[in-house]
Amino acid sequence: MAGNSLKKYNQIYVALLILFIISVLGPELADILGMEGLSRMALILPTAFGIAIVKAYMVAAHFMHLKTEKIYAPYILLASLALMFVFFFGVKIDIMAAEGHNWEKPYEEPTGSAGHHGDSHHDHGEKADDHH
Amino acid sequence: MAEVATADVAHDDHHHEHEESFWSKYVFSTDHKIIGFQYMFTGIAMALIGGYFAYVFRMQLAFPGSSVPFFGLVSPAAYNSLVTNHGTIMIFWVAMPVLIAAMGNFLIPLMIGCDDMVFPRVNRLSYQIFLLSAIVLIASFFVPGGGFGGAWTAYPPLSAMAKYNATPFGAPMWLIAVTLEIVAFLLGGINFITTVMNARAKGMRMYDIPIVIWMIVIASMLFMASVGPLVAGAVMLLFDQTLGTTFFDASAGGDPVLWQHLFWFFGHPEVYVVLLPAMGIVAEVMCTFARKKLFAYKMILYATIGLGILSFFVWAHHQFISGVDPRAAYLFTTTTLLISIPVAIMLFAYIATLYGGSIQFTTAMLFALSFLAEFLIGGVTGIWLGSSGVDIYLHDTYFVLAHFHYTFFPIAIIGTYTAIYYWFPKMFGRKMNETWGKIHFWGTIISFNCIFIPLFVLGAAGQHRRIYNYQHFPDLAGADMQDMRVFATISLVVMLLFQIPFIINFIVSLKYGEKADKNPWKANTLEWVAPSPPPHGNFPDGFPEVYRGPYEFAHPDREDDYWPQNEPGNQKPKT
Amino acid sequence: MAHQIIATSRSATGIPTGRLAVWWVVASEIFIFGGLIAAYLLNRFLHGSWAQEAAATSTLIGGINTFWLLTSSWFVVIAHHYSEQKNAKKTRQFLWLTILLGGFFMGFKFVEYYKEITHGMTLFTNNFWSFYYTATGLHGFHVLCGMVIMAIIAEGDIKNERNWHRVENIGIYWHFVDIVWIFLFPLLYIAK
Amino acid sequence: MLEKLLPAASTYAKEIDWLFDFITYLVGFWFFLAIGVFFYLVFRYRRKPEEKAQYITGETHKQKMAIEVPHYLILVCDLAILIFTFVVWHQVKIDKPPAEDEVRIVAQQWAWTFYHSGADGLLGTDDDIAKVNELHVKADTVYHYTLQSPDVMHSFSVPVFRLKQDAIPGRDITGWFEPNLQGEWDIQCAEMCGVAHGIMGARIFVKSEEDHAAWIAANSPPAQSANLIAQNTENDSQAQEDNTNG
Repeated sequence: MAGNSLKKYNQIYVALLILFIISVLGPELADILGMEGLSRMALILPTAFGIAIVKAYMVAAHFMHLKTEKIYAPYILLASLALMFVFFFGVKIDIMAAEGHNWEKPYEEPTGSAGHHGDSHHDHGEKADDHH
Repeated sequence: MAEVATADVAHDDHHHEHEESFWSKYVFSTDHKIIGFQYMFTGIAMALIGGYFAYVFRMQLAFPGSSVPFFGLVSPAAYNSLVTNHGTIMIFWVAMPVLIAAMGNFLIPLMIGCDDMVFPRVNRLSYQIFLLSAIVLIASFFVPGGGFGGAWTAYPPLSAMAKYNATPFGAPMWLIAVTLEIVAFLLGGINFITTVMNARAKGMRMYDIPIVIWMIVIASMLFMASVGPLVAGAVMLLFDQTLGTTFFDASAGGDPVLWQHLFWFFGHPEVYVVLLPAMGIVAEVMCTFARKKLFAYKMILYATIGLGILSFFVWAHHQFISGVDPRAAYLFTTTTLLISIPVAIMLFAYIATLYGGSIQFTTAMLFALSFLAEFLIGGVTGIWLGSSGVDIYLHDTYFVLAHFHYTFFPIAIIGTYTAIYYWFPKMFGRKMNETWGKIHFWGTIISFNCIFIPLFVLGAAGQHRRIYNYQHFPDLAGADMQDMRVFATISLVVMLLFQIPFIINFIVSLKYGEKADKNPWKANTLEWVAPSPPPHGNFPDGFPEVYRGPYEFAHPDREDDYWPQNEPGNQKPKT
Repeated sequence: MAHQIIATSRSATGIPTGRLAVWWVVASEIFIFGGLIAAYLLNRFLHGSWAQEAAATSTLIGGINTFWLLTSSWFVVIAHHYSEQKNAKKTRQFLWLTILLGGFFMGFKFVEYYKEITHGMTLFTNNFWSFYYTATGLHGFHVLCGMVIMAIIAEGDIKNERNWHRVENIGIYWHFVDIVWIFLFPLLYIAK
Repeated sequence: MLEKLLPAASTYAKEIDWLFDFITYLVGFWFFLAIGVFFYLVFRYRRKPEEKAQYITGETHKQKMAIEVPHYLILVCDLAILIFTFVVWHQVKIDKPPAEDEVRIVAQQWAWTFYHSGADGLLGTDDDIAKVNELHVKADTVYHYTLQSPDVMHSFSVPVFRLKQDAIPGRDITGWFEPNLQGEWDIQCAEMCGVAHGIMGARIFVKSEEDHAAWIAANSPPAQSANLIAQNTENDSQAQEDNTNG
């Protein structure tokens, strides 16, 4: 494993920390600005999940040395991930839907703020997207 | 599971000459052969239990309400528990341990010319967890409320709540047993894959690996890839059962159908997990006794890989009418019918292997040939069920039951017998008696067909599964239908009786069988280079090197009709 | 084990056997966590009200825990760096620092659980919280296992200056656990 | 083929039977071909002392064709099966002809409750007739059913109709059937649903229009009068729903 110097590790670590801070600030900013709907999504998705993917890639590529590992290892891992997507999209039509062709789920979403834990100040008023 | 990360090269200062005690030699051994035998004998013991269950509930179906000899009266709860655990045992505690774990453990290091698995202690741990799982399962029959009776698919909410299934202890214990078994096979599977990837003999290239090893490895990969979501699901279901969470409770926003998806995402690849090792075993035996090179090795290999990949896209065909969205059936019918292509390629290549051969009808060969014939029936009946339109009618009938017994019986039972008759000389250094073997063969095969052909007819007549007494249904209580049930049951009893010659033959041959030399069948693969039985370390004369593919029978350049893989030759045949 | 096994020393793929096995372990863990996360996501998208529940998780503690894990990943890769130089003292030192940070992670986790449970958000409150406790609990279990194995490697192997490759193997596992957390953190804490 | 074993009593039963036969002929052809070749090869190439086995790799193009050609043919057969399967599936499970009558089916451990629409042909009105383990339908009428389960999974299976649909707690599943043969047959539960799954059967009665009307007249709730039927309200249907769901 030539070329894996401490300096490189330190650089990656600092980059990870910066990304981490952005990923926390993004959604918080959305709360502070009181963003709703699409613009909220536009801020949260890239900051929370986009950065998570970048961070995961950096850890995998540099700390786990996947960049210099034999080709088998990344293939194994990518194939695993791909299969999980197969599962997710195969199941989506049933589990992620409140109704489908010739069926519906009569389950009623509990509405209003979840009062049982009394964190009403956290309730930023995003309504449950009602499927009924 | 993280154990694998650390368990590594064995460091030991014991002396080789030191006489080992019974316990360290046979119980706590890390030798792959001993662990293979442990799996095999545990699997056979569990098969006897599963067979006994089949006997009890078939007797109840044939003679409803009367006391079954060696059991007594069969209550509805007992019936449900028997069928559930018959299925569970036969798949998780018979087919998997015998075909993958026992044969994988025994064959992999021998066939790739190595002295052991790469992680012997993980291997031992895997068997110990497996044994624990078997004990938990058996214990679950004796707890208050009895064993779990919610079918081997364990659909919630029935399996999730004691108020529905009435087995407050049986259901969680069943689930824990299955989960432990899965963990055991994950450990074993990682060991198998790593061993074959890394520890092959010098000169053994990709296409020099015997097809059975390929298939065990692909099966291990399929298992690992499919079972993960089920492990997550099992944790969720266990929490539902024991703690009272509501992951699968629709009244609290959960979804019971999620379990079906998690289960069948595992459940369908699982069929191929057990099928592939059996196919591999049959290939080895057929090539040896037909004295033929395996027809289109590469094509079979790629078809197998294609089959493995495709098997992840078909799972919802078990759920066509289970309340999933009907539009999904279009996709899953298509993939299901497509999967007939790789299976057909494999079967055709196997049949083509016979062409131009010189077939010796040993018991092992008879079992291998009957595997093809019986599995063909199992395979083609799958077309009716894969077609969603016909599945509306046939789903959960005896047609389904007969179909998957025509696949699982060849896989689990015929595959196992093929392997045992073929590798018995290597395992124990003696041959089994051929005459008794043939009696066993014909008795088993004929009575097996007599059990399940009537069940196809009953299923097509609309008889559903898991019903303990058909006399409650006027349309199914007719005398001619009952006659078929009685016929199937009698055939089952006959088949079970025909297993007695096998057991006696096995035990007697262990002690008094004809002595076998290194290579009694004149086969090519590396396990026949080792002495019979192989000592600890397998190859006392040094590890073999590989010069050619595993199936060079009747090569024109050679006087002998076989050409062992390790024999240096003047030319290196193309692979 | 009267026999010295040579199987482990072979390497037809070029990847050392131990590391190859760890890759397969990681793959099998991807399936387990992947199944759980897929199940969570499917429910999360269906139930719009879960966004409010997610808002009740403590981003602060989750963030601090992310920091511990990121830093511990950094430490374990430094430990690997020193293990390649066969520097037992430094390797052990960084392994123990990693374990310490894992301990911080677990400690903060318990404080978090305690706060949530006393506020009435238990495993049974609703399915969001069931998923929350199951996912973080399963992850915490992996952290704990990693810590124990790392301690065994530090004291059993590195102290006796043998099996240096195990540092890299446990490191890969530890990074994977870190990556799982990298995804759990936005899923459970910051997306709301 | 199936009709020899049990009658086909709904409109789509014939379609499913036809598909069953179609697959039987196609698959049967391949099966007997394969098994015939198999037994011929086993017999022809049995061991003879004077004959050495041939060396065939199966890797040359010509030899591979021996496998590839049949599998392309199988692919064609698969496509044919697929097309007819889609047609049948679309008819039975996707497409719903307009309803002429309705029935609500509630499956629970371990009985079926059938809510017949009564004289007005509408569900959720006062003249609904609830029957346990008896489903009475009129021949040559398109029925829409709604399938519900309050506890565990069940499966509503009417073999003579070739109809099967699982009932899932937390899902209202709808479908249709049109009986076209008069008689009395079994309904079975086809999904393991607990201890008494084995006795969870019911009977279906398919009757002529006059007989069915007579049955409705005999079974309608007594306090029923014609004008009440006309002004059925949303409240009533709501109340009824709550009663059964709760």
